[in-house]
Amino acid sequence: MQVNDNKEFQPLIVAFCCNWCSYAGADLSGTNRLNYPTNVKIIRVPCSCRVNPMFILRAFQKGADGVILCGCHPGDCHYTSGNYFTRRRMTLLFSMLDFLGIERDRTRVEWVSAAEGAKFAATMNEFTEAVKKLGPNRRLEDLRCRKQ
Amino acid sequence: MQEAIISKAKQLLADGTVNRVIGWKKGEFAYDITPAIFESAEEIDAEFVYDDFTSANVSKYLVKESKKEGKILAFLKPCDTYSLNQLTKEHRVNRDNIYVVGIPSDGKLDAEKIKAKGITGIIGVERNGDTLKINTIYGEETMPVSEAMSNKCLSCKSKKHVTYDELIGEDGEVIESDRFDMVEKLENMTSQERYDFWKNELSKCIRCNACRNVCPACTCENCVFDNPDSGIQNKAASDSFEENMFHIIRAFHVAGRCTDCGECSRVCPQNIPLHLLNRKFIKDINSLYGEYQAGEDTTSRAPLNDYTQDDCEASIVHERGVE
Amino acid sequence: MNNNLKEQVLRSSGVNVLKCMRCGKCSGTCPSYDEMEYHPHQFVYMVEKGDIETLMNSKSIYKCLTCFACVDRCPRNVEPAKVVEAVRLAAIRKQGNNHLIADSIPEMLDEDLPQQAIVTAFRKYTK
Amino acid sequence: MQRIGVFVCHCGTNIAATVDVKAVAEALSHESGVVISQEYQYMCSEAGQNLIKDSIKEYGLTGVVVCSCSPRMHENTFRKAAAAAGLNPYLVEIANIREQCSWIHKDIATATEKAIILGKAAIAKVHLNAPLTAGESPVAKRALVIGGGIAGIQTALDIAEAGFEVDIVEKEATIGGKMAQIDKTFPTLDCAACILTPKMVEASQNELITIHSYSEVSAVKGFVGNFTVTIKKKTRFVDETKCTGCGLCTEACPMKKVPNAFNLGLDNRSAIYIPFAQAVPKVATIDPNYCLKLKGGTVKEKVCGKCAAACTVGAINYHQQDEYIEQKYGAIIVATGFNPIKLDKYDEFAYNQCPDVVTSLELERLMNAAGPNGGTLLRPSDKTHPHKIVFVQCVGSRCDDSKGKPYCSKICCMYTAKHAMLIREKYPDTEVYVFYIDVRTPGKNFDEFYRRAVEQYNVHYIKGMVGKVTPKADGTIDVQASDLLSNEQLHIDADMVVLATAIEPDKTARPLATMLTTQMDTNDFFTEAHAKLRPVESATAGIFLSGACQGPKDIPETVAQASAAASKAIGLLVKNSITCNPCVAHSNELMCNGCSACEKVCPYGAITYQDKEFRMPDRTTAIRRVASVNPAVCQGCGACTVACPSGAMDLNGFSNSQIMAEVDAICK
Repeated sequence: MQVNDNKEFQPLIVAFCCNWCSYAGADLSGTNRLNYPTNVKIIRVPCSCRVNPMFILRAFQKGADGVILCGCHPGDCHYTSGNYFTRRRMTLLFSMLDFLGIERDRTRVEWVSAAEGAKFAATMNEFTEAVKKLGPNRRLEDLRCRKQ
Repeated sequence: MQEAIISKAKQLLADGTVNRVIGWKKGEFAYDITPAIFESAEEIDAEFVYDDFTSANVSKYLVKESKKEGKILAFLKPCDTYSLNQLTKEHRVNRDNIYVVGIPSDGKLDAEKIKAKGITGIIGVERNGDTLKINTIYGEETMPVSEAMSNKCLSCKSKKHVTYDELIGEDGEVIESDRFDMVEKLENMTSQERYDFWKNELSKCIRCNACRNVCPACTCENCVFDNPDSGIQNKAASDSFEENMFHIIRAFHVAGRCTDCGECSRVCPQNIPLHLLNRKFIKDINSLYGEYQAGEDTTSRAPLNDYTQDDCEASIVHERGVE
Repeated sequence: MNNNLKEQVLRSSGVNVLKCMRCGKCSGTCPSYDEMEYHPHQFVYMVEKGDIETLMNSKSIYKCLTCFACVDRCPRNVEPAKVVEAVRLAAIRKQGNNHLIADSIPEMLDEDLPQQAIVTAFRKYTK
Repeated sequence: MQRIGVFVCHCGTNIAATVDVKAVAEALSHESGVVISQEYQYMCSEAGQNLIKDSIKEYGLTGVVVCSCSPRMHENTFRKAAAAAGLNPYLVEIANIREQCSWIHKDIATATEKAIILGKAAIAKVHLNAPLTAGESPVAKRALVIGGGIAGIQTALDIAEAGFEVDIVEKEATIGGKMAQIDKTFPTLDCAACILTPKMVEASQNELITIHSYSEVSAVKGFVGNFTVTIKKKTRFVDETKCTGCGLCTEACPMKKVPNAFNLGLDNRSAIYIPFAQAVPKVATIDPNYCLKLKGGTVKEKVCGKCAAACTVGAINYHQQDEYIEQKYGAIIVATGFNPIKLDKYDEFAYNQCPDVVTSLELERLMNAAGPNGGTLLRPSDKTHPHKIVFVQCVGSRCDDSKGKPYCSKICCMYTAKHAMLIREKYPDTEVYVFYIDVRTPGKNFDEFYRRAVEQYNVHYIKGMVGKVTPKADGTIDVQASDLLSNEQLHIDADMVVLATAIEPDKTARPLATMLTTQMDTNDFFTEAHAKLRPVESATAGIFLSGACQGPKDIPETVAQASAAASKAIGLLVKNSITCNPCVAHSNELMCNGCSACEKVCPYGAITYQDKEFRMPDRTTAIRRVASVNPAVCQGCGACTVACPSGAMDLNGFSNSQIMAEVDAICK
């Protein structure tokens, strides 16, 4: 979480992007100069199926306010089937977080192809706005790690 | 029942079918029956117990025991057979080294529930229809059996043995249970209410690891929470988040593998309803990917290691239930 | 050029005139083409230029049957008929008269006026 | 102790305009382990690379972080530079501060702040990077070309020319594709068959080329250099090795009312057929949907067998089954081509209503000497000579997504000019109108060609679009259109209307892309690895793109791309082995449970299990089942790492601890 001068809440968003589609899609939104907020920080992974639920929880633990996972569209996975596993894993994980009372808008999976620079930017704008509305992540944050 | 089991054990030891027996013996009190290994008829006669407090699922012990020399005899209640099957499927036990005798179970008692009625000094119980007669050092007490029944047995899902070499008594059926009622009740709460519920429950956790150690699905050679390289290693939680994280990760790691044996909640010294986390996953898996009972067989693909091209999207979590 | 008027027409029509690729299919398809001083493709272009008043003063706006052929066939989904309607509405608003009263319609009737135009106008201006 | 060098690139002003590069270098210099932090104008330039190389030597760096453009752009450049200076290339990490920072943000303060965080994450990761050595895997010296049109034929010929075996898989009964259906080619007006059929023959006679016609790809496994492909040879009920293509069977066949697909249904053929005279392979095929014997209702029909009786070599076999062959390939070239779109959505052009409204490809057949009218242009409805023909451009192209294809189909302007010219040349009494939005003629001699149609052949080019086509009772067609220059609406009494129909990728391309794990754009064209610099490679290593499957193309462009794809494939096939990606999974045997979860999610079958003896902590030994990964087969997706409950499975280059370190650095 960051608080800037005018005190508007600035969420910290961690985006895991698969190397083949979504990371390339993010690059394309850069190439096309499509803006999205600086709140979003991207971590490159080979495939969305590399993302362990532990990484997502760790991000929340260390102060992320939202975590989004982007991969190739189902059927288009560079590794054939990775995103299908991702889909099941994340559905269950997000459902569990929801069950524990964590705001459901803090987590999201979105399929972004290498051609969808505009979708990437739009998704990030939308997600950042949604998390901004929720305010800082209190329910899952490790207080020791919060930046003062 | 105890007699039938003991004579079966002695018979199988005597004819050389097995060289060891895993069963139960008394602990410090009449109601803390613990798993034990017997190698001779004498030991069995001296200590073997099977009674209304014999809840413990011995299948996890077979991970180590089945790798030893010779065959071991295991007495398994219906719910325990699911655990063994799941372990067989994951190559964690050597099924060929195990002789399974299926034994019926009409529900086990929870001593804590009896104590909660103010009855102490328990030295034995006797079931008489729906009435439970409790012998204590202070005399005899009675209470309805249903009120003393352990939670895991109250929501029993199956009286059927899914794997056995021999049965004592008749085999039962898979039964309708209300085991998802509480999960559903929580799902129907608001997000804030759920958060408050779990914060209250999970903050009681003392990280004794009993849930993990008893769980027949948690048989990792080296648990991620004990592994300094995993990035999430910790022995004792230093803050509330780590308690959440431990239980989320543990539930996730057994998702699709948990047979819902209920041992985690049974052993929790803080009475945290941990089984609800596992049941939430089971309920989600059943509703999203089709009915699946872990341990029912040894060949099916675990739901998390499987997919279909038209699985639902993760956004379904946003679309259903209470915000 | 009147930017307020242009803005009003763009908003009330909901049309993005910049999507037009100037193919002229709207005018190729228009059944009232020969009746009009300004044709559907010109409507779109003149709105883009902001030349709304000329259109408002032209009889062309009353010649559109709102048959929606241009809307249906426009390859770019520009929806010229909606632009015409918006200009018509702007003209009526300017007269301070954006309501039709059912009773006053018989006087306005004219034998040459197509039925569809009456119905369309009534639907629109009685709101 | 780590000694890390940080290099911040200005990328001219691409980064430096929105990110304070000096501040980034300064901030990162204070990170733990960083011994040098510098910025420079262009890190990817030779001078920039030398700066990195010199620093590696001077400071004895153990890790390098380059804050620059996307790793998809220059990761390899910097890895090579590091390797040249003696540093393991996998000790280099890139912080993407251009595409994912300077180009998307406007405010210098926040963009700089973000660039610093991205740099810190890369430093945190590089701390945990391990030197990796790439293994090698052999290359199967054989290529597969999917699609036997002009693109596939040219690619196959070029690869065979270089001395490698090539298989062509073609779904139709003959190779040749769309070009075989075309009458003449622009801008030279030479006959398509005259230039195509010699190439078809050359392909069939080349010893290195195997043609699998009437076949399709049914499964693809493996990876670059080592694909295993299952090809389904659909049953044609004729033994290809025996059939001589004499055609006696087609004459004997009593079922003559089968729409002739080669002539786009403009005439009929028999149920057993050879698509056209110069078909390759020239082998008959029975269409089971029409063959009386195979489909037959009545007893009399079921005993037909007339083709078998007529065949002098006994090639016909009514019991033939689909055959599956499996073959290993080093490279795969996709050449699946295009099709005109369906015109069901465009009722205004009356295509489904009136037989004299045709598509341009149908017109090719109508004008072709081997076509339904033997080369005389006649109206399909009454076989009379048309005197007034209207061409409509951009039918279904350049549309809003809801109305058609958003792209320009590229070839229509030129072939319409060609059609107009050919008609005016052959039938000077015919008036020809072309309604256009723009005439697009970039290409050598293209605009000159179009001008000739206007100036020399007097074709009426009208700027405007046809709005409505109405067939009339007298057999003529009313074409209502706008003339934008004279600002009037025209009504033309035409005899024929020709629609320049948009083209789209073949429908088989989408499932093929899934099998090949290659990417497609929203229009189902294959996506190239780089729009400018790698136009004939897909992003998936070992898969190349040839022809219109990548985007609309005319014949010369298709052939150029086909040869380019071939040269890329040859570049791969000449290697005896290729360097593997060392970022593969590996299992820690001490932690492995042997539970088989990883094996279940591995798409490549790279994981196997073995029983191994281990010394236990209590000094006993135990046999345990543990997983091992074949590094030559593993592609490094990481699915197994998450399926593994104990965390025994980890991924080189993207290890659990590395990703956690990045998360921590970002969230700090």
